[in-house]
Amino acid sequence: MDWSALALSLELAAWTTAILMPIGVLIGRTLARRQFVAKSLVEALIALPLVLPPTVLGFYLLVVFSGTSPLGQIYEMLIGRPLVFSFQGLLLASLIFNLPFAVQPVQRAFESLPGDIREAAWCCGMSSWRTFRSIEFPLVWTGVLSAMVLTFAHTLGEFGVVLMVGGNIPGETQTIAISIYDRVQALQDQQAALMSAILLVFSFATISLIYIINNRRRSRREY
Amino acid sequence: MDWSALALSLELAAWTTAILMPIGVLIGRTLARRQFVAKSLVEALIALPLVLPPTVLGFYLLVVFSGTSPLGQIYEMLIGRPLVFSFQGLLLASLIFNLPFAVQPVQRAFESLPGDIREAAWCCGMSSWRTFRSIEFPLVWTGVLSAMVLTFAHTLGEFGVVLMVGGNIPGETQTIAISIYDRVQALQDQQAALMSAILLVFSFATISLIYIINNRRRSRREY
Amino acid sequence: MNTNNTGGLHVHLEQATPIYLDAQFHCATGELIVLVGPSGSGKSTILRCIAGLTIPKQGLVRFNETAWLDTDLGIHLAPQKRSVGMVFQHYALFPHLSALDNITVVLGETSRVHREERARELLELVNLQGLESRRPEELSGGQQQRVALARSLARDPDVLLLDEPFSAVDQITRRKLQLELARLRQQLKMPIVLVTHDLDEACILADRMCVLHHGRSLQAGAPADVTSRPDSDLVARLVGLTNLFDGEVIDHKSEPKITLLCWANHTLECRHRPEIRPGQPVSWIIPPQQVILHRRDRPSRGERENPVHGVIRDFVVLGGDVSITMFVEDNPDLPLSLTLSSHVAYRNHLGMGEHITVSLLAHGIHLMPQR
Amino acid sequence: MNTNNTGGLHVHLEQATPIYLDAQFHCATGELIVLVGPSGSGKSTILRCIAGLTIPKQGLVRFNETAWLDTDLGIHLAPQKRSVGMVFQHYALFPHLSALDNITVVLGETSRVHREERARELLELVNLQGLESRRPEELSGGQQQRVALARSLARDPDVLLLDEPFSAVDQITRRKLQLELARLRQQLKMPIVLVTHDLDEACILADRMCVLHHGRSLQAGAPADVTSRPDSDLVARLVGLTNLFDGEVIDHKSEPKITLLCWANHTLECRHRPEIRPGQPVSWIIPPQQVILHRRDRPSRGERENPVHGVIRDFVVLGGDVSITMFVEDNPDLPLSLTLSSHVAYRNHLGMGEHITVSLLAHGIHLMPQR
Amino acid sequence: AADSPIVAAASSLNPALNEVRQIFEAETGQAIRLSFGSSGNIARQIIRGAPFELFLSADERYVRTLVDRALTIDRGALYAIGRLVLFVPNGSPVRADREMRDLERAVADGSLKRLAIANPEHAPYGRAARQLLEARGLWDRLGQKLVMGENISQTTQFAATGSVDAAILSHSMALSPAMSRRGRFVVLPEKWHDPMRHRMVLLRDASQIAVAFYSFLRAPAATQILERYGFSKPGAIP
Ligand SMILES: Nc1ncnc2c1ncn2[C@@H]1O[C@H](COP(=O)(O)OP(=O)(O)OP(=O)(O)O)[C@@H](O)[C@H]1O
Ligand SMILES: Nc1ncnc2c1ncn2[C@@H]1O[C@H](COP(=O)(O)OP(=O)(O)OP(=O)(O)O)[C@@H](O)[C@H]1O
Ligand SMILES: [Mg+2]
Ligand SMILES: [Mg+2]
Repeated sequence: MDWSALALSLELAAWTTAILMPIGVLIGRTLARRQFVAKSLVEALIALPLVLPPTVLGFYLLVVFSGTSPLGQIYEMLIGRPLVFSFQGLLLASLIFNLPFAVQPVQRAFESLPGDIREAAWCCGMSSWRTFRSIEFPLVWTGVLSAMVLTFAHTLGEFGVVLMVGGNIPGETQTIAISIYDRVQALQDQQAALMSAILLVFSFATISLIYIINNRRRSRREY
Repeated sequence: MDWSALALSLELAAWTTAILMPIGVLIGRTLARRQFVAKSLVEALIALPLVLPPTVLGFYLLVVFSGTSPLGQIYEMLIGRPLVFSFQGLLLASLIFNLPFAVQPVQRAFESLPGDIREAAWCCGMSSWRTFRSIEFPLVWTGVLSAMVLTFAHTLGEFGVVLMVGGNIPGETQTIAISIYDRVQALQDQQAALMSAILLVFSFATISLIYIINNRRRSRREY
Repeated sequence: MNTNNTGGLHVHLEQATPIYLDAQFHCATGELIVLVGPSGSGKSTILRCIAGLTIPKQGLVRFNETAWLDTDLGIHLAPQKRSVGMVFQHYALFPHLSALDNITVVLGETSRVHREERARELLELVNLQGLESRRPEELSGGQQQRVALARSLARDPDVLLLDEPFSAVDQITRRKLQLELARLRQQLKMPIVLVTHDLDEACILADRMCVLHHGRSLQAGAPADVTSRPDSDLVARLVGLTNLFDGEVIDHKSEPKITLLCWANHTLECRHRPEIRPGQPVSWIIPPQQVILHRRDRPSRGERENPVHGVIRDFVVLGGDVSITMFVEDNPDLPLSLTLSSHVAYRNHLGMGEHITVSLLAHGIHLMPQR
Repeated sequence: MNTNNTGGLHVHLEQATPIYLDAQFHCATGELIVLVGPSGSGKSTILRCIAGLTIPKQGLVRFNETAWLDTDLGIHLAPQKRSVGMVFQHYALFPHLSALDNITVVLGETSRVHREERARELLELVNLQGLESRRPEELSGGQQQRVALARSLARDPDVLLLDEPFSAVDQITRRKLQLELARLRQQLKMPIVLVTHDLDEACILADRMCVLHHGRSLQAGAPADVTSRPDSDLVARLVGLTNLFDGEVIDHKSEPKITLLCWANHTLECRHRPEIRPGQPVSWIIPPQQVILHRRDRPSRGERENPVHGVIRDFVVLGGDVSITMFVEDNPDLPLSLTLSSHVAYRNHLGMGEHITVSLLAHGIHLMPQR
Repeated sequence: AADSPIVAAASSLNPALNEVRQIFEAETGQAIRLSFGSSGNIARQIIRGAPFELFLSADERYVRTLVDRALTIDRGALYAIGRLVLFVPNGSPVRADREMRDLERAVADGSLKRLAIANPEHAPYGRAARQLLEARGLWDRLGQKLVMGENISQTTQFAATGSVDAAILSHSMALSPAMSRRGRFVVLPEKWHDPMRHRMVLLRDASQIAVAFYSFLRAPAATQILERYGFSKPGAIP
């Protein structure tokens, strides 16, 4: 079993989820509240990372991140090391291809919030931030949870983009998904099965734990 | 440009979306309404297809679908041709790995339906089916839409599972994602870019059209 | 749990948790029963039990010959099968449908044209013509409530359950709707259960009134009876009666038939209640209208009866009436209310702090034995 | 759009769409103004404009020296900055928070203990002790409404906006809350705008009353003035006055000062209104309490004034009062209402179909020139 | 070790190269990290700046691309020659023979339903398989009976799961322990396709250890291991 790859995957998934959550809430909330002409187009744009095959998306991201592109050059200038084939590069790619999962459920949750509840908060003198923190966020929480679970699971399983942008470097960019993939490629079925089983059991435990806690909370408070 | 692969992809995505929609609504509704002990576990289980690398998931599906497995044998007996390397096999695989996208947003939408609206429908003598059709479904529609868009887009872009279960047979199981991937692998960058561009433009147009229609409808009716 | 009543709606509910219930009443076909009781006394819960939305631990709900609910026999009909029309306290309109469609959607499988026609009729009934295409959130509170009322009538229900159906509309509209309801009742001959906090409304509309408190039905009867002859001081308070005092029966006389009551150093003559034995502590009430002012300009009839002195401590003009509260013998624990026409008050130069004498008409005094 | 009023809340709103508004009123510090008007007349919309939740096309909302809204100057303060306490018509409680937390969450940044203490105080004020930990959906309608009321007071607002805040509670609780409100008003010295459909409530609580119709403010003034001297027949109807008729002024007399009115073959003596020129068609009203029965048992004062004959067509006992409708000269187009104590009705043997004579007290007749 | 050199290699080398690495590390005490992928992907990643020091390609052409771009130290060296086999899973209606006569028969009489090869568009073993089938006159007759794996490992999995009736695989894959129970194979003659030359090349920033490993791979200790895994020793061709 390749524990370092599992650790790396979890680290990546955790970071991705943690960073995407506020981004998803921000974008989802904006899309739910605002009406603007190009809104449908923005919504469609957000779904696009799903449409390309991951390896192909990875290839284009590789082009965009690499030292020959402006983005890559700026990054290298600021941070002092290349973006591609680094954990940071993986993370950035991961953020991009998980965007649809992070935004959509949150947007829907915000859309189904009754308007008068926010208005009531304002009339009670609650600032926008307090309204968000104490009223809106708890009420859209299940949507955020969906977004988080989808993002987390999808990051664990993704390997096309990761392989391309990260380069399968053990201990640095080799995730558990790639590691299992390597085993399958090498016809090491038993090792692959073992690793898959561990990954599945682990993910199952994590996700069901999240749901159990959430369902507890809701059966206590119904929200 | 490989038009037949694009057509095949669209067919697959359309079928997947069409079949998964009722399934997602059924499962999502049940999970939203019912409280049972193992609910959190079922919810976690549904997210699991995301956790395995697609190729690996595809490998296990290949094992399960192949002529040496009971499922594959039963299918071959009933239908007269093997399940693997056929469109039907692809579709089945596609249904499995898109399940999380089809269920989660719908479940959340059902959860945010106020209970008294259903009760009102019952007290008006509306049957469960009529209540569902005329009241519940229109109200969870945006959730269903999210589910459909995610499923549709993800099916277009997926190639790990599809390649494994489908075997890349032109005209039968070679989707546009595989076709683009092959071009990238063969270092045919221009062709790959062209095909990617067409796929992206096409998907963007389709999805934004869906959203435009939906947003129109909602700005008229707010739902 | 059995009953011999047949016809109409019979309700008997009991449970300890989560909401205490111990309520029983009957509503005959064509009858309108009004449930009154303080906020939180279980009125909405009882309507929900009748509609089948809540299942009590123990209970029987029977309509005509059919048991809708019988926990003993394990019968529990689905809400759809109960043919009730219900106005929810918070309306529960379908938010995605126009006012018109809120109604057409519940009309059976007749043709679209037919359904629309009927829906328009119903909206007209509740004075909403012109607003057919508005969605609930584009309607004012009272307009929403009227859509809910129209919807409850759409399926031609066997039983009508109305949870404060006029609370959000102005008095003119309310009067019109009350008239419509009275008309419908005559026409449709169904049991109607109405929840209201407006006791005037209750008195105008109801054949029977059922008083609830903490989930328990305390008294049921004709509104005039309940409000003039409550069973207990609690019921008296719940139906909003003022002039509620404690006293003690001291004797009964037979010529004329009166009962004598000891109260605050007075001996009052009361309506004859021979069944209350002397020495029994009682609560008693007198309606403000049965408290007669001794006029300065000229004596009026009834001044012999139970004269009481006091000082005016509250003087409120309400329309053409004046509502006066006096402290009997200057005692703030004995506030006594009376109402007068404002012209009478004016001609007698009444005002805050004036000393007055009133008579408590004997036949207006109602005694309630204390437990 | 300018105003010289200083102090208190000044409101002036105008727009044509989507909801027609042409309303203007002022509410001084410590004053309570009540908005009345039929369902859909724009009462909630006006409150929303004051709170800053809706922005009218043209408008001015000023509190003391501060402009909250001035469309001419482009001023539009955010709702959070307006320091209003608002009870929404549909409560708008926070569904995920307990009754207590619905209040603590809006209390500023003081310590948790402090906030809880204050929240408990407020819940006690509205009689909800013991229900602190219930979430809104576990509360009855009236209990929810009271949480909303408590919440609106939590931030010690400068202006209180109450949209039918007592509509879902029983009369006893309502009376208690009305008293609390009256007390708070004295104590806190803020302008209060109250929407209610209960005219009694309006008369008891309000310093001023503003009558709305289709978004337009028709008349504002002391409730007693508005209900006894409405500007027009429309206002009379809107504040629920009966006994509304048409007639024509024929002359004015100077000794005694009275105006003569021609109505249905009668010539009525009315309160002097010299500014109405003879020949002018008018609407007129008389309160039911100013219609005096000619008793059979003995004559009463005022029987000289405007005697009118008719037949009783409606006889409703309400508590200790009787409300009688008679058709003047048997004409069903001229229904005249009067109220009597039930004992008077009883002693005069009144009942359906009886012929009676009444006097219309001259000083009770109010004339309204027609436009 | 986090900063030990990274050697990028074609996926098909996976078990073999790991064994070579272990011996190398045991002999020299120097650590090496292996990163597997498709040769095409690795080439692209090198072009985009991947921190690889040595590239073992399954296909000479990718090495040439890098040489043309001056990303390498030299033109590299051959380290193995690949061989094709015809693999027939248990229970297949086809028998394995060197001349592929039974395969021809099965194609002709329709008893062969599926034949798996690697994708000839980009997988080196796929290209060779196509040349082979063309040489035998089978290519045009197979049509939709051809199932194409992404690379040679996936093609092998098609055969391993019994989803196809026959497969053209690399000798190395067919030799892997997982396959021995699943069917039988014959090594096919080299004359029907271009030689599959596996070339490796040191990249510009290669460290001493990478150079040492490069040399080690050409030493008998390494070539013997590779041969055991089905990779023939390159001849005199440089
Ligand atoms: N889910 C619940 N759990 C516990 N108690 C509840 C729940 N729902 C309602 N209650 C309580 O049950 C009691 C009865 O509620 P119900 O709604 O029937 O009152 P109501 O008579 O309709 O009052 P109102 O006139 O205020 O509408 C209330 O005290 C309420 O707090
Ligand atoms: N979004 C909207 N679009 C168009 N008209 C609206 C909208 N919202 C409300 N209205 C209309 O504006 C009018 C005023 O509504 P408002 O809620 O202010 O009435 P209200 O006086 O509070 O009535 P109620 O006593 O019934 O609550 C109503 O006729 C209503 O139908
Ligand atoms: Mg209720
Ligand atoms: Mg309103």
